[in-house]
Amino acid sequence: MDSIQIPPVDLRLLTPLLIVVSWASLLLLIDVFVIPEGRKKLTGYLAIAGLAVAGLAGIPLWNVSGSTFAGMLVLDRYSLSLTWIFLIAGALSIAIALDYLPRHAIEQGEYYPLIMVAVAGMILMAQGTDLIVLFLGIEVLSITLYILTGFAYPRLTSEEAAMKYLVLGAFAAGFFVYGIALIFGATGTTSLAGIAAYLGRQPFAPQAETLFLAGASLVLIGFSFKVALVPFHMWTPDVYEGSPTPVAAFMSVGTKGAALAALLRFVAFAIEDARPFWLPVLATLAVATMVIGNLGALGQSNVKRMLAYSSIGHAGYILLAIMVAVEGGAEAFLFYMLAYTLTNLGAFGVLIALEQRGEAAWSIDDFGGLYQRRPLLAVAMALFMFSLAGVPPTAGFMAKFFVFTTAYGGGLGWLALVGVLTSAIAAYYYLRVVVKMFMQEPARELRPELSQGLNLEIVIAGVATLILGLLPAPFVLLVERSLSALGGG
Amino acid sequence: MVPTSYYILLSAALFTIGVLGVLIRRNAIVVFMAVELMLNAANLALVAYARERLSIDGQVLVFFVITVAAAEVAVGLALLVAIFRTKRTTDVDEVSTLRG
Amino acid sequence: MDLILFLITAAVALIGAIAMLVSRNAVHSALFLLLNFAAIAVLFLLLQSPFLFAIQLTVYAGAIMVLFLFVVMLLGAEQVEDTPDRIAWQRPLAVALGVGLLGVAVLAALRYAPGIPPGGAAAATFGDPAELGRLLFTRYLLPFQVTGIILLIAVVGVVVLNQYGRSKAALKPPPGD
Amino acid sequence: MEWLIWLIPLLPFVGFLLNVFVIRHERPAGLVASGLVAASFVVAVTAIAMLAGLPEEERRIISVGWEWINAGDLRVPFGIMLDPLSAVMVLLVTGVGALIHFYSIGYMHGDARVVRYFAYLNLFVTMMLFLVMGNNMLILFLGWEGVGLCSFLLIGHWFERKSAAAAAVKAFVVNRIGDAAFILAMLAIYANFGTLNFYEVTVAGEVQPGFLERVPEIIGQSFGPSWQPIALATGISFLLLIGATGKSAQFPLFVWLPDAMAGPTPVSALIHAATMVTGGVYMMTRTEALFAASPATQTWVLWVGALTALIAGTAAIAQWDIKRVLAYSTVSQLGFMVAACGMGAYVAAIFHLLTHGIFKALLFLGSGSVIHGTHDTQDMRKMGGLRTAMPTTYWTYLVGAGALAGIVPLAGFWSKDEILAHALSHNHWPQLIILFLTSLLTAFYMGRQVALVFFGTQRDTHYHAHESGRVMTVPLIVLAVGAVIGGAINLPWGHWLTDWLHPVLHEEAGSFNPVLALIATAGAVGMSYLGWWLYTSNAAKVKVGGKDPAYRYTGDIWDGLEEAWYVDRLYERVIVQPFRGLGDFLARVFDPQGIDGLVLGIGRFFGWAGAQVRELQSGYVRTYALVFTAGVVLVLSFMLIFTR
Repeated sequence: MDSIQIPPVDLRLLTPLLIVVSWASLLLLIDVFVIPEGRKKLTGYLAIAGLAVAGLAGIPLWNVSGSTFAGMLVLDRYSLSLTWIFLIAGALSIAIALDYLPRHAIEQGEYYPLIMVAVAGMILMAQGTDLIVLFLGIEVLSITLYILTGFAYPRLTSEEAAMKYLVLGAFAAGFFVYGIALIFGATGTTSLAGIAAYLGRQPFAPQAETLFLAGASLVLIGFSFKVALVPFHMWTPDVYEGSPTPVAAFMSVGTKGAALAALLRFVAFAIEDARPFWLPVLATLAVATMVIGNLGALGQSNVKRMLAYSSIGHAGYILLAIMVAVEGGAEAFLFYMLAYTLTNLGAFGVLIALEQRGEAAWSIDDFGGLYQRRPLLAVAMALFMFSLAGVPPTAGFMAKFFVFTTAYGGGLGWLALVGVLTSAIAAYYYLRVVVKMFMQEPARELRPELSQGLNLEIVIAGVATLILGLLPAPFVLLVERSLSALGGG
Repeated sequence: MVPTSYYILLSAALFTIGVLGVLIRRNAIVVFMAVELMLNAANLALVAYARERLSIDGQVLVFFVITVAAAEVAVGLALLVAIFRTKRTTDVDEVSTLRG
Repeated sequence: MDLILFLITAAVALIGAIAMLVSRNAVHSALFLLLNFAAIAVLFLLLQSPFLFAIQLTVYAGAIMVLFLFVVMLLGAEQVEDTPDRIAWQRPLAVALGVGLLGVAVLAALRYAPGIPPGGAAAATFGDPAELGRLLFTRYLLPFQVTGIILLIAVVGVVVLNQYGRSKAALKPPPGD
Repeated sequence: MEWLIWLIPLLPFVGFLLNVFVIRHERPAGLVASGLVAASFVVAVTAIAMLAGLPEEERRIISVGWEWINAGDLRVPFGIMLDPLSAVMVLLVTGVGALIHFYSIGYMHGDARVVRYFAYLNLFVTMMLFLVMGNNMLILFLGWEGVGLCSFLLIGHWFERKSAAAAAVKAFVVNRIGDAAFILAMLAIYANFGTLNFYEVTVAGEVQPGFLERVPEIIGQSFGPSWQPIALATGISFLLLIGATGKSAQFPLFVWLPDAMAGPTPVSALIHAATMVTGGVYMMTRTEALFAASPATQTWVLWVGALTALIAGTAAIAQWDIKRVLAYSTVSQLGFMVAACGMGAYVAAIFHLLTHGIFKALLFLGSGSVIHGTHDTQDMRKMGGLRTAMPTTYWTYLVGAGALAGIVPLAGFWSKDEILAHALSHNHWPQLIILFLTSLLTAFYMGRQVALVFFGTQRDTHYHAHESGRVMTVPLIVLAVGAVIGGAINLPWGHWLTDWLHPVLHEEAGSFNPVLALIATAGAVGMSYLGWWLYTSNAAKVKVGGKDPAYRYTGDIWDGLEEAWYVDRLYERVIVQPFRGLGDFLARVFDPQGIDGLVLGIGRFFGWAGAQVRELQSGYVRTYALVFTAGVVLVLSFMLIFTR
């Protein structure tokens, strides 16, 4: 019998991924055997350090592009930019958890390596160019998040959220796999390039493509679940509310970002030729998402839930960019992701500052009179709210403006119209938080606790929100260049 | 030989039964079983297509799906045990405090 | 011959699935699902996938189903559905949607005209476990390793979710919960 | 020279930063805030003097700070400019702004959050200056949203009063409707012109075009579905009109402005009379080329302005709150300006904007002085006879009222007359009649207000009225002087303003029509007198909620004066009843249940829809799966139809 020749792998292309994964595995062991109980913060710092190293290791790769693992993984500037965004999201999510976990008596060192593994899953989704890799990336991310969601055991809401997430996640995974099966049946391949080649062989004739389109539909649905597009969004508010706040923060930017990144690659590189088919589907989903997400947030008095619905709405806006990915939408997507990640993590950071031991302070009334008690915290929160609402000169405005201009320029004028109108509605509920903070007396005695990590996180997010609004040009240039190599698959 | 479409029809039927299981059954354990059925149906389709195309890749994919299914079940059942310890139930309708 | 075998196995698979769906007792459901898995394993064999046949029997029918049964027994959760259904209105809708889904699937399958009906004589290597193993370590090396990560976090997750070691204080639900 | 114009918006911004981060006490806060705005005014005067020294066709200084957006084709420099149009706006904003800042020192004395107040006020001035000085739509929009934000914060400044926070939110949300249209207009401009710059600008050695200079290229182009194309210029300008409707409080989006009076009075003077609300008029004037390219939009602009003027004018008649009268009056005068834009009389619109900015600020500050002197009384039924107690306030208020009513030779006469004359000379007959009627109404309600506040006897004697301090009266006097001589900047014989704005607007000076001026003056004087006379001779019937017995007593005396009663009844029947009926109808019925009701109803609809969304979120995971499956079936069905 022949021995199996393991093909050479260009490990350079996956340096950040490798660092994150190996560091996380190592950290699991270190946490158990080295770091004493009660000093688990150390694990957190080590995790942040690992993510930082991975980020730095990515810098020399800026001018590198290529694929490895039999073309299942690419490195291009698109994936590298996303990698950095994910690393930032992971690091900030750890920073806000450092004091949250002990304060709520749910500190376990595994939290930090698990976040790292989730980041690895996200990077995998940004780099993967094969449906099976994307599927496994989703699963790495999902299974990690099921665990993290239920991390606040024995708090029942946390377990409930994890349960709902898991049931629906597995349900969606079933559809996703079936979609892969159908696509495999139609094309004989699962690689994005192979699918594109299959579609590119002949002019797109839907009549002959029932099988393929059924598969593509199911794969789109699988992504839609992760992105939380209406009507596949139902899990989002419950899961966000139930899970520990740092996890909700991480999910709101991480899962969404990774799933959108993979969706963009799938749409733009595999099924671009089937555009007449998927455009109406995604357009309908986008409209439903923008409308329902913002409507759901409208009447919420629970700020955490409000942010959950708002994240649904934002996914709708980002979807506009994805639909015109090849016409400049991809860079709008990257910029939006960066702006949204920083802003949303900042908002969640403020939410965490208000939470006390065993007590949820998510009611909008708890924000009453925050300006009197903690002026800078209130100003930061106002900044995040305005950024989410899209008021200049914040990052959120710039991001929305990019997305809407590219969508308009790409011929999706009426979708941009819906986007602009729904974001006008959205201003109302973001504003309510500001009104509470600035125009009301404190409702009850709450002492916001600002630990170092949290403080740093809020400051970083706040400053970045302003810088991205006032000086977006350098970042835009960065993501713009990232596109030149986007076709790497 | 049996035409591939027979297998696909069977697989679609099994998949639908799995979906119905999730929609109708309340016992979380049975819900997980239904999800397993869905994944199995997908596997059947994959293998059938692999046979038709004489491409072994489909079988490799099944291998991965089985692994993922096992991992999901493990985590899911662990979660179920955790919930059972505080709530004394495996009825998914009972865990519905988060809403609105 | 093949067709008859297929029809019998398919019938068994369907009966197993439907019985799983309708039986009130979770243990019965698990056993019916086992039947279904076994039938599918036979179908794998029919489709010249001996390796998957083995995997299906050992991993699914063997390991996973035993896990299911174990948990059912552990929790004593055979019959939890004796209480009236609070969202009973959903059942007819669910059935309608199921019929719709099946309808779409059947239509799609019928419309799909297979290019080549499966030939009798496959390539010598098709379905050979050795070939499958080779693929796993060459073309599918990356996914193969990722599954390793998935299994690792599943293990970690099970431990984390059921930590008895967690301080006793935490086990008392905190106020406001 | 270029760096100099950056000082104009940045000086108030420094004040904002100081007040937020450094200053903790009232006195330095007020002085720093006012001083920096005054300094900004001085810089502005210097810069404009230098601008005037340039040859006419070169009078546009553009300074680019940095490249704000640089994404492929989308290039937006962070650039500001000073040209004749910006210059007059800058003068108004910093000049009136500085006076109001000084006034605030006295008015807000002892307020619990006065440092915050001055911080917001400084930020407002900064944003307003960016609005009028931006060299592209995006900077304009930055200022546009910024002033809206400050307005929101300042309306809600006294949030202990229940209505304030609600009014603040209402103002912001109603404005967002207009802003949405503005964003869409920007998208359309960018998509069709490839730039958002107003005028050509060189950034880093690269020439970026300006869209205002390229309007002729798109004339005749259209967009939209092939079965019903819309002319491009019409589409864009109409969106801009909606944007202006929100910010400049035009029909049907004016509902927020009367409520905005919940803010401190200097805020009403600065933001809700003199500057922010004129942003829409400024914006339409700036993008005049687009409007001029679309006769259809122009007609809309004209009608929106005229109708707003009339509706708000009638509503002002029936108000008892001293500030609400002025608020409706502001809406009405903004209608005048918008109508002028609709007629193509942009210079007249800007002229009226400037004079109105001065005398309406004066009136608001005067009303603030009254409120201050009567210990937070705003109900005019509780006032009366204040002319002796507050002489300075009285005289300056009289000047302001006269200017607003259009009495010769005060500022308002000249600017209003220019609009009416333009309507006459361009045969806009229906609008001319509407606007003329409105100006009669204006004179009437100002006469009424002066009578109610300053004449007769003090009806509520629970307070002791006193004159305000010098820090408040000096700004009044300065503004009163402005209201007297302000018309001089564009007299029919000199038309300085027309000449000054010529490089931007290319308009010829309008003709002066002596007959019209005579009629208008006669009408204004007559109606002012009528209003004054009606409410002085009839003051007895004005009661504080009808409860004070002292009034019943004096009222009986007045009832006894049969002679007056007779005439009074005639007037009552013939004039006052219809006026009041219409006013009541518009203010009480039409406003809350009609337009206001419409806006609120839309809000309630969204609230209801939101509740439905949450209803579906039942908490049952199986329901979630059901919705999911429904989505799957829908998508797959679409696929099947598609592949047929």
